[in-house]
Amino acid sequence: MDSLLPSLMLGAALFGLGVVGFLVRRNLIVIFLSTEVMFQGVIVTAAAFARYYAHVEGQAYALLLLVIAAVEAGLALGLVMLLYRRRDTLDAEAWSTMRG
Amino acid sequence: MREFLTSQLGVSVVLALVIVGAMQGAVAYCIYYERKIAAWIQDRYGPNRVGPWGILQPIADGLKFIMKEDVVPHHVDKPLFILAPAIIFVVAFIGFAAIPWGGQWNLDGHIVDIQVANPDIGLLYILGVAAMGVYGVVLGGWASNNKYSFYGAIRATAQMLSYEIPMGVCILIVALTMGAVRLESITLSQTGYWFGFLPQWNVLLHPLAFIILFVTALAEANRSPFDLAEAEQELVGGYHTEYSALKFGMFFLAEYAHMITGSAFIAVLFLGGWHFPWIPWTQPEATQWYAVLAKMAVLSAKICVFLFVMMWVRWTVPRFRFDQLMRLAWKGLIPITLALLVWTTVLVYFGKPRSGWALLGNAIILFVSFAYAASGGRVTGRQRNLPVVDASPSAALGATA
Amino acid sequence: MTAAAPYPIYAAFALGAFALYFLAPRAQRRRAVTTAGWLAAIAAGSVALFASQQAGPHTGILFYCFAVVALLAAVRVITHPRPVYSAVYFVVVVLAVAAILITYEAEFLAVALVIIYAGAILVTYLFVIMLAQQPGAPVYDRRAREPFLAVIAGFLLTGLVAGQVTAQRSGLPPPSKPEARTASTRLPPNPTASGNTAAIGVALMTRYPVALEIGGVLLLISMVGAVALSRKRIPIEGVPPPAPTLGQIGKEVEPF
Amino acid sequence: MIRDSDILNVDQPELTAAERFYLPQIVEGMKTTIQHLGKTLLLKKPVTVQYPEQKREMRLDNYRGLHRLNRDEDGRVACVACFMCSTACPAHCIHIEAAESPWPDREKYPAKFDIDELRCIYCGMCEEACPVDAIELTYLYDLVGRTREEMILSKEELIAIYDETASVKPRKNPHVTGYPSTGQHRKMTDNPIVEDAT
Repeated sequence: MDSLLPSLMLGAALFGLGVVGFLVRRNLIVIFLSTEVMFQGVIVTAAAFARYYAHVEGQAYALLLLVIAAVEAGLALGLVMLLYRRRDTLDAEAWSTMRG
Repeated sequence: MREFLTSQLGVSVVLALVIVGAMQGAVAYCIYYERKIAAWIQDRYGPNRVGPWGILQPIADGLKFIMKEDVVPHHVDKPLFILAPAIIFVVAFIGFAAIPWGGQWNLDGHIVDIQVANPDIGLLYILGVAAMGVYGVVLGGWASNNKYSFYGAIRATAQMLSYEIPMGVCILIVALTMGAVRLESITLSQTGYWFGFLPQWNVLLHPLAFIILFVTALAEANRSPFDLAEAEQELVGGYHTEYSALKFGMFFLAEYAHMITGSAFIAVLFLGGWHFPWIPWTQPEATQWYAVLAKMAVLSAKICVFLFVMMWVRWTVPRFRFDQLMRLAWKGLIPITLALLVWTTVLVYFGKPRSGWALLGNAIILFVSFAYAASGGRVTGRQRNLPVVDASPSAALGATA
Repeated sequence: MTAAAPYPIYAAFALGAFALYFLAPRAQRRRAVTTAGWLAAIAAGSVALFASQQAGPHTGILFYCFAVVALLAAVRVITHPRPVYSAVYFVVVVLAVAAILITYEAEFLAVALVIIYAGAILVTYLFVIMLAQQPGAPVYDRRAREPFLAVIAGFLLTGLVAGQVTAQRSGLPPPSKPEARTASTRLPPNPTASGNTAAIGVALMTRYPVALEIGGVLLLISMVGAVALSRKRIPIEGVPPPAPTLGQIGKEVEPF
Repeated sequence: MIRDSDILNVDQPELTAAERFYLPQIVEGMKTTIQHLGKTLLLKKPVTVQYPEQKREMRLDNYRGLHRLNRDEDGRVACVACFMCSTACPAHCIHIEAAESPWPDREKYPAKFDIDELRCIYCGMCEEACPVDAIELTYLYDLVGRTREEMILSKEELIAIYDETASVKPRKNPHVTGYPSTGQHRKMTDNPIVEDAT
């Protein structure tokens, strides 16, 4: 009957891994990869709820999430290429001049 | 045991084993087929030394691949270097799982599909598998740690991303026309007749989409004239430069496996799959074992025809330049397919996706694109975009004076 | 299970955080540290498995297999010192998540995930990684930034939220009956219907057309933005290009 | 120095409508290739020479193949061991050891005369350098060997080649232009190289 908990745990764990990766890594590309890991966690959660409530709306949400992921990837990679061309490095620390 | 064998699962397992085995042989013979066709087109004999008419040549080739020294250069990224041919090989073969080979079979009263799996989303499954295909090329090229391989990988990435779009749109057109994404359903709905004799194959409704899907299938399989990723003259073989022996063989075989998958896919989408008109055995009602065999033979024959055309194209058309390749995809195929998609959507709205209107739309779009191209749309505009520099010596000397 | 505080889940997430702290890339990799990290990760997984077993009948062995694959691959995504491997492991995450979606009867979503993520997004990532590649492993890939604080901030907080949500399961509406589920998510099988795909399509087009349109507009905006960001200076027709620097011949270049 | 007059500016020809659209030209090309395919399959006239069974007709007026060491009228080796050929040889593949001639009409004769056919580039310089026309390049091309040593031909082997090909005077035929020329062809027949002949 209750099969939601493992899926929620998986989703939370994937999301948490993504958060940690986002904070820990210094490579711009890997930072954005970490956000994609967070997206995976959310997608798993949405699909799990869709199944739990026997409703396709959760899956529809997940599809829209995919659209957002694609938008984010397109823009983020464009930005990363731009930043890479400016400083010739992918280090996020190279862009910390605004820090007090 | 007998119950298992007559169930859908049993048939699927047996079919999967048979197909994987048969495809390896078929792929090996594709190489023989290609060499023969190349030879005939160039007024030669082709392989004729191993066995009668060279029929055992693939076995000799395979033995050679196995016996050669398998070199892993020291500068490569070893895990990915070994992973890449495996990926490309596996991806090339799992596409066969969703192809409907022979309709339904009445097996001791059980009706089973002659298909390894019949998912709701067969069409998308094949699209997804094709999307995975690029990884083998990209990782192979990158892991080789060689600049030419690397260029090959970069080119392959850009090319595959670009040609996936018109391919996806062509598939969407079929899905819209048929109102289905299950491959077996698509085949079944092509088994009717127009005017009592003309088979309701999609190619008669959307010939333009058919041609474009064929072109993108060539590009996805990295076939000439789209084999930019392995352009020998520029890139010393491209992404598989550093590979040898069986690893190279896997790349080689995967290309042909891709061709077979693509051909089967196009045959199912546009040529009615296992359906052949006017022959009772290849109609959906026929479920005897010999009907199944006949259907498989029909599909295989269609695949062979496609393979022949692919090889014929390879030995005719020279390779594109990279900017021409990109121009063709983004400024040629994508607008045309999008226009077709819009037209199909309108027809679906009016409830007539499978009428002569579809053909009319194809004709109009073909004519418009031809008129656009003829009216001076740039084909090789790259040189003209560059600033004109008078590079003659007197001009140069005059500038210094 | 009562609404008591879900200590096993807290424990699992804390262990996971511990594991991640050890596994984060650091200046000198010690085998012992890595081993301790993996051991802690395995312990975290076991505790989590145990906790979810307590919650009720499991969803099936396939779910657990693919969940383990997804988690391990995700750990490697964020800890591997080389971006290409991160991307490849992320492909594994995507495939595992797609497999899990199939066990949820969301075939269309699964295939869409593979096509969009593995087929398009990740290839673009690989493309950029290759273009912006630096020789060797640069220092910013080999050293984590504040792993301890990051682990606490990210993982433990998520664990707390997850734990609270699961502890208050009584607050969630009950799941619907399996037969209702089948009726609403799947259309009756007939030759032209496409099951789950059609259901999603109907939901998107009838209930969320605005969201769908906004998604399309966003994609267009992102495309324009990406083109604008990555463009190069190209001479425009009609506008004369900058004069060629022929004067340099004779100064820097020998005249013939 | 490049003058302006040396420069030829080439304009790209404008593409025709059919060329811009690719498809008609591709169809045109495919028509050509399928005609070749049909011709090859139906008329059975491939251009390939099935080599070991069939052999090509060789031109004798310019082909340079294996060397031979000529005999003079008396059947003696014509070489006088003057070392001209080995000096002229750009590949250094001729090794001669001279000895006192047993015959009164010359001072020296070659005790050993080895040509390394693997090093040889078949340029014909030895032939041009030879003052007595003792060394010549024949029309033979099918030399094979299992070891490198087998490919070093000794004096005896070279003379054997002469015995085999004595009827033909290579490249001393009238000069012909164009190919294939008339009358100067010789049907290649089996010419096994007998290794142990002296």
